[in-house]
Amino acid sequence: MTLIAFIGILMAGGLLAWIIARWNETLSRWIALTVVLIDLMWSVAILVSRRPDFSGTDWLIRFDYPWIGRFGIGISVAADGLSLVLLILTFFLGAVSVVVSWREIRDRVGFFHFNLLWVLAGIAGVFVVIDLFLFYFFWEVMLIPMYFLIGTWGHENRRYAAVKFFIFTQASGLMMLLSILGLYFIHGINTGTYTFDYFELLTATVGTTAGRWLMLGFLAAFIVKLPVVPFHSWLPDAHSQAPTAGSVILAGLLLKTGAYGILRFVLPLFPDASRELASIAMTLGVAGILYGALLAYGQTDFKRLVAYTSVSHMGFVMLGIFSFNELAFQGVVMQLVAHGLSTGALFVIAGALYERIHTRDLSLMGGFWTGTPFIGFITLVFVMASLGLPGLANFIAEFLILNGAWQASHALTVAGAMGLILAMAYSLRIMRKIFFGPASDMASRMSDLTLREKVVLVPMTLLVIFLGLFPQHVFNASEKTVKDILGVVMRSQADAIQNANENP
Amino acid sequence: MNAVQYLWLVPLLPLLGAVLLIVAGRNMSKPIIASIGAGSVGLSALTVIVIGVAFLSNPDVYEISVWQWIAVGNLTPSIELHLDALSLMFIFVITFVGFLIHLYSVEFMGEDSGYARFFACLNLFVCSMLLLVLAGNLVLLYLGWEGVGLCSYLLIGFWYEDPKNGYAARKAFIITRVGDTAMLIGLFLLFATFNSLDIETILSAAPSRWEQGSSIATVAALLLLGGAAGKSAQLPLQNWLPDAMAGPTPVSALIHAATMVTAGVYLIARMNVLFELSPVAMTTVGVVGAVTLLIAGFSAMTQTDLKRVLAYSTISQIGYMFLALGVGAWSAAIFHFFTHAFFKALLFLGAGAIIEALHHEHNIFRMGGLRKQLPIVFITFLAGAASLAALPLVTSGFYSKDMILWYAWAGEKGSGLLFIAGLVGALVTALYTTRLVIVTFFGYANTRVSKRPGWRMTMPLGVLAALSVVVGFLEVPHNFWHAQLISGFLGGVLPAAVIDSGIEAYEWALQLLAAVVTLGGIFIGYFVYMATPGLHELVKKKFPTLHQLMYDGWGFDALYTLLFVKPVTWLARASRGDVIDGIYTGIAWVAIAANRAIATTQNGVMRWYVLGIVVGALLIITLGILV
Amino acid sequence: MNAIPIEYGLILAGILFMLGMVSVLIRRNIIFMLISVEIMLNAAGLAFIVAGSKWTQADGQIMFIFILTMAAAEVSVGLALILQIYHQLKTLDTDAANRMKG
Amino acid sequence: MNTDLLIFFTSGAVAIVATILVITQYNMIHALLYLIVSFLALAVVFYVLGAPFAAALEVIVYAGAIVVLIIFVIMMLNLKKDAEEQEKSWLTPSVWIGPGILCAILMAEILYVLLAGGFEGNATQAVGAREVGRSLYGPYLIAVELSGLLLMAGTIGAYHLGRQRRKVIHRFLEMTDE
Repeated sequence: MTLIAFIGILMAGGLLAWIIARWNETLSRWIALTVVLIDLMWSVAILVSRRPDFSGTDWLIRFDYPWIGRFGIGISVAADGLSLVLLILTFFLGAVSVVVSWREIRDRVGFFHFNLLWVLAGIAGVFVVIDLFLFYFFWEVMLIPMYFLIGTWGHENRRYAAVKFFIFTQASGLMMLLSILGLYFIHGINTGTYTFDYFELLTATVGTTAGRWLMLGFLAAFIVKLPVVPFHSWLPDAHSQAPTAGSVILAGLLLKTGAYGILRFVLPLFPDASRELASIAMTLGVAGILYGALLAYGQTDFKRLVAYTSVSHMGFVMLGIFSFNELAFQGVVMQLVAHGLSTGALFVIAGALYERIHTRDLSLMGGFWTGTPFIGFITLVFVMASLGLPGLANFIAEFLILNGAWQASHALTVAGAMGLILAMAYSLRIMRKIFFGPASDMASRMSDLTLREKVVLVPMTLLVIFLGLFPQHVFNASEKTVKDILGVVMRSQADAIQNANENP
Repeated sequence: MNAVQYLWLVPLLPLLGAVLLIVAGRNMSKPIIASIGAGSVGLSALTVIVIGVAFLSNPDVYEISVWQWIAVGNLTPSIELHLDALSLMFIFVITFVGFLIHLYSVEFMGEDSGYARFFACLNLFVCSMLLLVLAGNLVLLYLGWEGVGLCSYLLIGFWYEDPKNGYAARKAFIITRVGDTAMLIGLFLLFATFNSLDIETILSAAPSRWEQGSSIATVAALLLLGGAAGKSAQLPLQNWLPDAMAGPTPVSALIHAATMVTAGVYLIARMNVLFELSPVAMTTVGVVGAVTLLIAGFSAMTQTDLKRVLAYSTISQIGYMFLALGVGAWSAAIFHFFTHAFFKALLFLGAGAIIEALHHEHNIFRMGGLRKQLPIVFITFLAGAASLAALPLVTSGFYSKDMILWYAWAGEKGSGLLFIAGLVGALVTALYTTRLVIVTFFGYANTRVSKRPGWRMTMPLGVLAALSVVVGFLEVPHNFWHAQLISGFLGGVLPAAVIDSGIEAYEWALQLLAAVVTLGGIFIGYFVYMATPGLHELVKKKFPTLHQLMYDGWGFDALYTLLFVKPVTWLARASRGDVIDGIYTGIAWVAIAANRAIATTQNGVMRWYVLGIVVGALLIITLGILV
Repeated sequence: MNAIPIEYGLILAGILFMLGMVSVLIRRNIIFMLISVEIMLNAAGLAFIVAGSKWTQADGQIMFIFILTMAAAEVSVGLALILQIYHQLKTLDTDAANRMKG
Repeated sequence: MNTDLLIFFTSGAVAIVATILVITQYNMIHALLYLIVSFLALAVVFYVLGAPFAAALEVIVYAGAIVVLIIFVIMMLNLKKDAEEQEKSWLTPSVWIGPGILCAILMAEILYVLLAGGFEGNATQAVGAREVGRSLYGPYLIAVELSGLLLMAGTIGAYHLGRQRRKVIHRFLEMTDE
């Protein structure tokens, strides 16, 4: 019930914020902030209080209620450590988004917060529901408000970006719907029980060919969202055109739903097909790392640059997931959190810069350190995080992923590690173009962070350092999930080997 | 466990200093900043001395685990400090030389607006470097390894307004990152084999896991060598160091001479078991060292920038250390690191004093005659230079370099070629050192001295000058009076060098040869630059291409620009618009074009529509009949 | 009541349908087009009746009744539209009413 | 050859001829009169085929109501003599060619289907109004109601569209400058 409350509070808060904004826009902002903070604190409280249960056999929280019994649709939500960690990330970045929009969004404030909170509700829903029908529902819930966020409050080319985002995600989402229905009917025909329940469907026996196709359907939605090269091209447009809050949520959270989907659904439901596809998927991941890094290096638009770094970082996620070992999986979990924080913060910084100098063009910036060392320092931390400096969260993630991937494929790991060098190149380019070098004309228009921006950025900085030094808090939470998923894949592998031995 | 249990204070103090300066540095007055910056490192140095005393009374290997960092599967590195003789030597140098350089910087950087930032970075550097050498596992070592890289980046680009400095900083960071990535891959390989990244575990398990000379050991060792070569500016990743001189001079002294660049030496010495397993890797280390020391030495002869001369000489001296490592003379390498740290820091600090005194003049040919105007600097610089040139008997550089040369010849893994390379290197070293001293301090005063260093700059110079003479006597060849404090001290950690039997008798001859070569170098230098004015110009004119090649560091920069920088930049530019996006844009374009094409049929004339229906019906019925 | 082969009936329906269709295609006058559509509908109704009479079922006639109903509704709306078009364009030429294009 | 068949052929021929005349006339009223002839002939065919109820409806609704409606409208339009001239100018022989060929092909296909597809069988028995009524208000009740709705919609639509308002032009036909 708690989990439903999380989502319900957000949805109700969104409606309330929309209505209230007719009379008082500031109150609407406060309502949005309060709502997200309530969720944040509640979820942190759960994480802290349920810490001893992480290693237990059950899900931490679970709630089932039959909804449309005739079609086997139930309101079933459940959270394990992984979900909880991602939920906290969601609410944290949600609060960040509300605060960074305080000054930036001035028209249709109520509708903005409505969309913002509903996106968050959709994301939170995706992270907790375990009924595939509801999963698809929430998948759409997070899509449509996001479309409005980009299309209404975005930058100059927002319509194009919004439509592109919508077409990519919607088309891939429909493929997932097909797969969900396919799975539903195959399972129904085999067993006679038609259900969308995740646990029930986990036991479904699907033929090899059918499994492959169904898996591809799921995977399509997730790798477009992740995104994996060559399905990434909606991302730079969407990220660079969205308002700051939109970029933060897109990069920090929406991309994570793709990775979560692969971990939660693709691997456990179709372990055989996943193993078959692993080498291709890892290659795509590495291609993403290198391609994203290369393109990031070539950009002149700050937000676009950061967007391409996301492509690169999500390549690591893809590489890690399909390496199938605990190190890589934990690395992926960490990468989700770390990338959410670091890229989110970089977008916040981009927003802060845009607010001051009204441009995202790197070639117009330069020499800002003198006037605004605080922004400079914060940016430095996140730039270092994005290039994988040890001591910060991203390093832990990339180290574990590559270390795990090494056990799966040497060549791909080496190629992926090359991405680290390119990451260095594009990351330092950010510092050089914005903060170092001779002072540009824009430098006089810069002012250092306001209190409101500090309130957002300082916790993010501390968190990214904290997770770099004490990553074990996250690993403890996700350990059981990771091991369970890994167990499914390993069993499938063992079965395959056994079959091969029995029928040579 | 006595005082050693407070080991965690050693890196923590500089870290606290750094954090304090980062958080509140802008609101502090300069004296407070200075006392935090220098004081934290000073306290850390004191702690090291206390710990050192305790350690000497009870030498052992101490492990202090602070907290469990990561525990995923078999990968369980913790934040743990590992103290043995090797790391003790390193942390002593780091904190002690570091403290002296901090003290020097208090005055040197006194006018700079980025005072707090400077000390924050410097403190952070000391902390990272300490973590690097104290790390009990390779992951923590890698943390320190990258941390020093970051600080090096920040400090080289300290004067960020000048794009050239930023370029040098990025170059340093990226080139070392290339090596670091190789090292990272090496870590993966080690972990895949040993299921652990704990240094002790790896070193103790390696000999039983890998056969002597097995190819996998070679690969692992070479990958680590990649990291070491990057950090220590060895071939083929050496070309960042001369540019790194763009940073403030104390930075060059601390990071790019005394400590960070020797991290590679530390790494190889620390992982000696792995390298011993692979003769190929050992030979590679030796050859890399030998070639580097030669090419850097020759480059140093042609430089006109005071700091670049020293930078190339640093590369060259580290080449000696690699040579020593390559022939298995582990203690000799560390000994040379020890002496080099003092005399090279001294030389850099002296250079800083000169540059500061001459309004940031870097060109040695516009100096001259400083002997009388900056006497303290001259004397101390001379001590350092003598040590660098390995002036026989009285300087520490002589003893450490002699030790390396001896093992290069006599060591089991040594060879004639390596020895000759070392010998030629010694000649070149003496030559460029003499050139440097003569051009800078003798002759006419070309530039007027505007500012004389105060006590906070001269005191470190004096201390370091004394040390660069004295520390040599810690390890004296046994045919003199046999002091083996260093190798004895390190004996528990590093294997002793094995020498060919029956060769000890030649030691005298070898020492004599080395001394003669050094003196010969000094004499040539004297002859070319002092006794016959204009001769060096003549030589330069005679071989312009060679001179230019040596001046440019043998064209590695141009080569790398051509091979890597240009293609990547071109590729990034070319694909800026995202080629893959073109596919989707193409699809969208086709859809729009098709829409336009079909839309023309919707012309509003009803009879056409009816006709369309009829033709459609006709087609369907025809199909129905035919199929 | 016997012995009318239904293919004759169907052929008759076909011929009438064709004639209506030719007329729709060639006419530009919108009232003539409406009339032609009526012919075609009627032909379709004939086909239903023929089929219904073959099976001796009422369904054919019922379908005819529905077609009739539809034709009535269509004619009423169509004629109203024709009136509007004529008032608007002062002509009955369909080609003049081509503004609804893509 | 029995009488039924004879009547069928005769009235069928009348229907075809009348229809041809409908589609070739230039004068609308003449065309409508031929259309009535065609409908009446078809009504006979219906009767012969054993559908007396349909025959009656054909006469009453088609030939009666619908055609009369069209005539009313033509009268309302108050067309002049030149309408006939215009019709003549539109119906040049050349416009017949394309549709003629198309329809010939279609006719040939229909004939092929009918003659080759096994549509044998004879109309045997009459189906009277009683059966039709039973069936209509039995299984087809919903369809009847739907037809009612359709008629209602048609009535309202016709009323709405046919209203003569001076200024207000229906938006479907609104002049827009493009």
